Amino acid sequence: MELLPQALTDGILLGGIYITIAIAFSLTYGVMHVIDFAVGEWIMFGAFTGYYLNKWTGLDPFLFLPVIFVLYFGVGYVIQPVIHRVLSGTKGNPFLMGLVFTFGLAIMFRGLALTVFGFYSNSIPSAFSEGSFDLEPLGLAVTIPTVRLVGLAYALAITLILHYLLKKTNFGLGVRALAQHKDAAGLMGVNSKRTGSYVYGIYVGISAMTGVLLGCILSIGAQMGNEYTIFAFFVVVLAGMGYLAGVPWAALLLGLVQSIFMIYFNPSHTLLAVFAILYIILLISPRGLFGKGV
Amino acid sequence: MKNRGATILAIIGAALLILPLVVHDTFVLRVLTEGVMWIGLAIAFDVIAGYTGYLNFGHGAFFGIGAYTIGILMMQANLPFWAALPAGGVAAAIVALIAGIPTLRLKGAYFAIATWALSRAIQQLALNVEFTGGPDGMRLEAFLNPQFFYYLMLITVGATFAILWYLLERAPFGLKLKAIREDEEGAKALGLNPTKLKMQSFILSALPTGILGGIYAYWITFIDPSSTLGDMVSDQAVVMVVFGGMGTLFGPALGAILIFAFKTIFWAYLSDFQLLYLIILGALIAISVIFIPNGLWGTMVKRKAGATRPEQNAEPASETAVLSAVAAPEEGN
Amino acid sequence: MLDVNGISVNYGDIQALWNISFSVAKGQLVALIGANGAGKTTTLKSLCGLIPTASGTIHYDGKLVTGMPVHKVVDLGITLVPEGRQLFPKMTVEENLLVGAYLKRAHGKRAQTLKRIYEIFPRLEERRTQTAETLSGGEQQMVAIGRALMQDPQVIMFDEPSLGLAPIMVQEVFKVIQELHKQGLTIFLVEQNVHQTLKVADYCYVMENGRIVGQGTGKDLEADESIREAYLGF
Amino acid sequence: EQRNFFKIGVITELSGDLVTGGNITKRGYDLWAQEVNAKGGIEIQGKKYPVKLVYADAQSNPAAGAAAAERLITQEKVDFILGPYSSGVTLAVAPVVDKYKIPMITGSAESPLIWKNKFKYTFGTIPPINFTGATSIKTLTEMKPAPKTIAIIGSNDAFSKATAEAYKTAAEKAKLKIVKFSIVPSGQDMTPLLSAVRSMKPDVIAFGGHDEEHVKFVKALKQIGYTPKALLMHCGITDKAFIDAVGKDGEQIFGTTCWTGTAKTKSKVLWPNAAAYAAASQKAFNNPGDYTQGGCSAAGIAFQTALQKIGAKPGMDEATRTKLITALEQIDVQTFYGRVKFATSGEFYHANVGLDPLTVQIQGGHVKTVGPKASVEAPAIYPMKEWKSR
Amino acid sequence: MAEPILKVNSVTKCFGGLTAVDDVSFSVEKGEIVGLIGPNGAGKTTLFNVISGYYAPTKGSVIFQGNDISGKPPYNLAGVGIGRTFQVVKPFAGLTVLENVTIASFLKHPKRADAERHAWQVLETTGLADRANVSAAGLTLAGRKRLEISKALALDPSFLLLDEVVAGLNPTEADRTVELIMKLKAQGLTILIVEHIMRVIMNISDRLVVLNFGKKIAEGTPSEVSSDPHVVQAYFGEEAA
Ligand SMILES: Nc1ncnc2c1ncn2[C@@H]1O[C@H](COP(=O)(O)OP(=O)(O)OP(=O)(O)O)[C@@H](O)[C@H]1O
Ligand SMILES: Nc1ncnc2c1ncn2[C@@H]1O[C@H](COP(=O)(O)OP(=O)(O)OP(=O)(O)O)[C@@H](O)[C@H]1O
Ligand SMILES: [Mg+2]
Ligand SMILES: [Mg+2]
Repeated sequence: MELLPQALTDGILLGGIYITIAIAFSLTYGVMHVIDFAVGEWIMFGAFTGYYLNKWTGLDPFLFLPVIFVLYFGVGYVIQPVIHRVLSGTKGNPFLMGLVFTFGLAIMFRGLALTVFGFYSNSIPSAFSEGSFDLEPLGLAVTIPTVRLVGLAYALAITLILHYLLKKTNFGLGVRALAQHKDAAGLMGVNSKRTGSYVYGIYVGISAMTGVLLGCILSIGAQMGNEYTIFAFFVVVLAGMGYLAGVPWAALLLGLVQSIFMIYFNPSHTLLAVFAILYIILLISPRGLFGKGV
Repeated sequence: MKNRGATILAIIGAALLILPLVVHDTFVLRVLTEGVMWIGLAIAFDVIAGYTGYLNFGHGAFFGIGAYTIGILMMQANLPFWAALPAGGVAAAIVALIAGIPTLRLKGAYFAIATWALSRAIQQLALNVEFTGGPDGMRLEAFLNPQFFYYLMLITVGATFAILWYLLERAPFGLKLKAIREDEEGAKALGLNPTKLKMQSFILSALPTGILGGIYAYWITFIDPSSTLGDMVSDQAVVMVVFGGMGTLFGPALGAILIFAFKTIFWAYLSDFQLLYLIILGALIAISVIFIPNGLWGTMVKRKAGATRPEQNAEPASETAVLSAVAAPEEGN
Repeated sequence: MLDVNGISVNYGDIQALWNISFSVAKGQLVALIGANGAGKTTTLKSLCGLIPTASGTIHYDGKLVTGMPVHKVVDLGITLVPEGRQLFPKMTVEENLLVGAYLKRAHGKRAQTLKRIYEIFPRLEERRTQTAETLSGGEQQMVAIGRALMQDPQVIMFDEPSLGLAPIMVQEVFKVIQELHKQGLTIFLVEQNVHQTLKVADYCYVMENGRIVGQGTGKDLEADESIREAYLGF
Repeated sequence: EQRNFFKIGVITELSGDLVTGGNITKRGYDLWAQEVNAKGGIEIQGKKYPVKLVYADAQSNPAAGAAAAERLITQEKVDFILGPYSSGVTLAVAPVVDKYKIPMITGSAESPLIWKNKFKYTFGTIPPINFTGATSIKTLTEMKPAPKTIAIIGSNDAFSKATAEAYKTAAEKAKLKIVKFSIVPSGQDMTPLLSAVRSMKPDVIAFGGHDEEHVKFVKALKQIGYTPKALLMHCGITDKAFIDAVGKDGEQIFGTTCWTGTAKTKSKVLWPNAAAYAAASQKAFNNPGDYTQGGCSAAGIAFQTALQKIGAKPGMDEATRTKLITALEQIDVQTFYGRVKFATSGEFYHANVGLDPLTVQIQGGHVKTVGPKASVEAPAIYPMKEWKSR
Repeated sequence: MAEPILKVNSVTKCFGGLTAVDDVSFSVEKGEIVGLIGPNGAGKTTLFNVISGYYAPTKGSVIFQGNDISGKPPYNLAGVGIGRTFQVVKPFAGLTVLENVTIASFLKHPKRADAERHAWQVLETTGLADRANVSAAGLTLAGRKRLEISKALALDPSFLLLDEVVAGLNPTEADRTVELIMKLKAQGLTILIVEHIMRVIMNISDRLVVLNFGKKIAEGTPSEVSSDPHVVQAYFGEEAA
């Protein structure tokens, strides 16, 4: 039992990581209704960008987050029209088209990464990776790795910013309108092209920054994307597709399930539990934890 | 249109049947065997995805379940292959039945991800229980007769294709499924029971997939969770189906053939460019989606020229073709 | 104010409009009537840039708007109350209305415009927090109109605003339209309720198979025999 | 088919999940071929026959592996095969090579299962993990003060699980108290588990996993701030890439291997000793090579030796290939990699049992052998230095 | 007279707090056309959804041909002879008009060929035959409304629920639809129709039921109802009728 505080802490911190993976993804889904299979690859590209920037300059990767955001915002901004074209096609099944399109992108990106970055796993060093907070003094057997705490803070910050953007700004209003009815949004004066590109840019930018974070906390590699894509999907669906406010809770839930299981049950059943629970929750509440998904 | 497709198919079928008599290259046979397997997997996938509109990311699970059922029955219960094979299909069907009832209530992405989660859970299960051999996987006694597996695969897939073609293109069933796909609520008013129809199509999709998994296991002689219960089958099926043309049978078959051929040729004769291969495949998929959203088949034969009215004949096909390509201006929301 | 010069529109390779020309003068209430499938909605959509024109020009206030994306067009002060409402289904009634004030021009006065709209449609105030998709057909129509008014446009185009409204509401809507007209708004009205339309319209165009086949003041047209049997149904 | 060169099939994972391992094996095979050809080829009865490698990607997928074998054998008509990285693919390939009676040596696959199946035509130069595991545990128990408790964690894939189990068996023999033995799903964040481990304060933590998991494991352990007296992993850590990835945090980590670039080996075939090989590898790949790569080069040497022994020329017929098998079963050769001798019976059937496993430790960014006594290069550093004070 | 084909017994339907239909009772005799009118949001469509099985009534029951059908799923009700249209039309957009109607025909004609033949006949009556091979998406509003009727008819129902099938049609079109409806009546169909267009509803209905805020506020012949002050005040408004 004296492990419980640590178990919870670990779970929450892990949840923080899942938030960073899923939050922006949820936004794009909400607006563009695309299940982006390349989310993991954006993370991977971001991670390697951070890795090399750090290698070349020797500066702490966290200093580069803004640069990376801007860089990948640009990339997303440029790519979005293509995806938009796929999704707004009147032929076939746009939802599937988008899905398969990004699936193609993902394969391509993975191939590129293997070619350019090679097949070795690696790690991004950062000042934050060093220390950790020990709550021993407070009588709690809890250690909080600085870098993960930073990760959690980052996650919450992003969440709040996006939430504010969406709920409190005119831009956000336009985004939500666009999400629900493109033509009507246009009639209200929303520039669907540009707004869409902004959203996708923001998403790619955030995902790329997340990559750096993951590189500091865990590891990086050309094939790292896949696993994160899956978790991004799971968190977003659990939260309710496109329901931003649900993401943190869903992420924390997954994180906690994972840590509790690793500590108190047979660790090798952890993923079994995670997937089973996700599945069951969906059966019980078909539109995600809060039934608020689109 | 269909008839032409049918004749083409008949010719191809005949050719495939006599092929082993002329071709003795066992590698060629192996490749064809796998190609045929993929046709089967793709069309089975399209039953639920293309016709019914439910994207099943757990399709691979049916395959793996079939494979493991055969493996376990043969190696642990010492059943002969012929006795074990049907069980593979049945097992998959049963899982489809049990999982389908709750899962098919989910819509769109929720269904896709839920089925994915389920298949992942099954994979984890296989990794964690004894009788599957866990991560070490499972060996089946080797029976490496290329002709045997070629014909077995060919007959299974041929039969599957024929049955599905009748049910989906000739019998009312297919049209009913499409109604569900287009508007479940609206379909109810016309006396269709969505739950029942969806279950039927789900099972119809699982059964052959399980059998193919079983054949695969005996053919490859080794199965493990990552290769049979992983995402490979589902991923490939989606790509093949969309590339070939959803909601048809010829489309996915065509998609399966082309994609598999591309992969194999690249793999076999350009293997020094493996990574390039990933890049090209990825680009190919992405581009195809942009330029042939209806898939190859869908683009080749826009829409069946249209039934003609008993007495007066219907209007020119050209217009119908175009109109068919136009989406509904949204109503209300 | 609005000058349409020989525009044609195609869907795929079917032509829906065959070089249509007409004009709407400032402050006028101009109506467009015609059989189903005549091309009225198509006309409106092309006017506000929702669908591209194959040929011809559209001028608004002397500015060429042909080929402009819809969001630019509405920014000039034209707006459309679309056929079939096209609300934002998951948003509440109030949110739907607020989106109407997305444009800078409208953003400032959103508070009082909202108040005014609730005065016109008290029903909407009752339903403020209900999501649009669960509204009744008529309620949805009210939201659609309200949303357009939130933009405070100079030209407002209606596509069958009375569709599915109870008689009392129909009168209400026509009152509103006339009211807006009095306040100096330019109005372009597509209606199937031809009787009322002809009564209120200053000028009226008649459309048939994608062509303008007749025009005149409400009175003239009501008098016109062919029109009567074609559109008034007796 | 008449050829004046040996045509050798290489089946390995050049794409898919195991792309890393696959490419490492490829390097090993490549380097061997390079060296052989540099010397003009394999000398058979006074005539030199160069070697030509034909690759087939197993895509980390058994089915692709089997297809690869079938293609290389029936279409490329290869003389023999250098085998896959992973046990899974090997298990699918083995029946095929048996069917066609084409000899195969895998330079990497080391799961016990392969050898239990007793495939007549399949050999392996890397001793099975359950054969090597014991040594490093033994080395650790000889440390002062001797460790009493151990926590063993393994990733849930064939190789890693086997590793963990090997350590378990060894630990039980060595009377270490096993405070925790856990298998975890591959690729996951192990922090929570390690938190639990920390609370048990084990002297030794042993982990079986793959490269990327090694990195995560070390970082997680550091993040929760627990430094065991000894951290034992497996061969993966001997790869320079791992050392680069974790930097100073890699210091003093123990590993189990059969070979290092500084191993004291003597050989008359190709490279005179380990150092020479490491140098060659460094030159070719800018990486001294780890024991998987070495094992693969050794696989080539094994073939080479057997071929010379029976004087087989390219385009061997079935009879010759059968002879080759016998020859392989009989060879006992000293290579840069150490002694290569395949067991001909028992649970290690056709696996190389000629090697003595080594316990290594990362010291100053280099892999140093710290056990067993005979081959020690440097004294083991024990207990390992606190993460914080590095 | 004979026992009514449809009896609505004090049906109530609530959505959370809101009572959309409030204790409504009325009955429909075989072969007659009953108009259901009322202000927007009065609960007409909701009541339709209850009768056709899309909603289970919160209170009360629906009796069709003597058996209680409340809460029965729609697809069973189609089987017993209830056909309906949707105010917000629901075409199978990806399919052709013919296919749309054929699907409905399967109910009575399990063989595909028969079903198609039957579908053709229906399209002839509803006047969509020349659009048969057009994708339903390409129809105008009017076309889609007509398709709604065609699908309902293809079920060979004995009882038809029409929700604003005339709305959006210009008077001439409207009159054609009215003719169609009268023709159906002549064939012995019983019809419950929601419509806001007085010209139509007043002409075709034998009786009218008026809802307001979910409550039934009047019932009777068109002339009776249109002279009822409550109805005028709540629905017609001054200058109408
Ligand atoms: N998305 C579309 N694809 C193909 N054809 C279309 C499309 N929308 C409209 N049409 C065709 O264009 C013509 C004009 O349609 P439109 O909707 O403008 O008519 P309308 O006058 O608005 O009819 P209604 O009074 O029923 O609304 C019709 O023949 C219709 O079939
Ligand atoms: N699913 C729902 N959830 C909440 N409220 C609903 C729902 N469906 C309908 N309502 C409310 O119930 C009332 C009745 O709706 P209904 O659609 O039956 O009205 P109606 O009589 O058909 O109006 P109209 O003539 O405009 O179609 C409306 O106020 C509507 O807002
Ligand atoms: Mg219109
Ligand atoms: Mg209604």
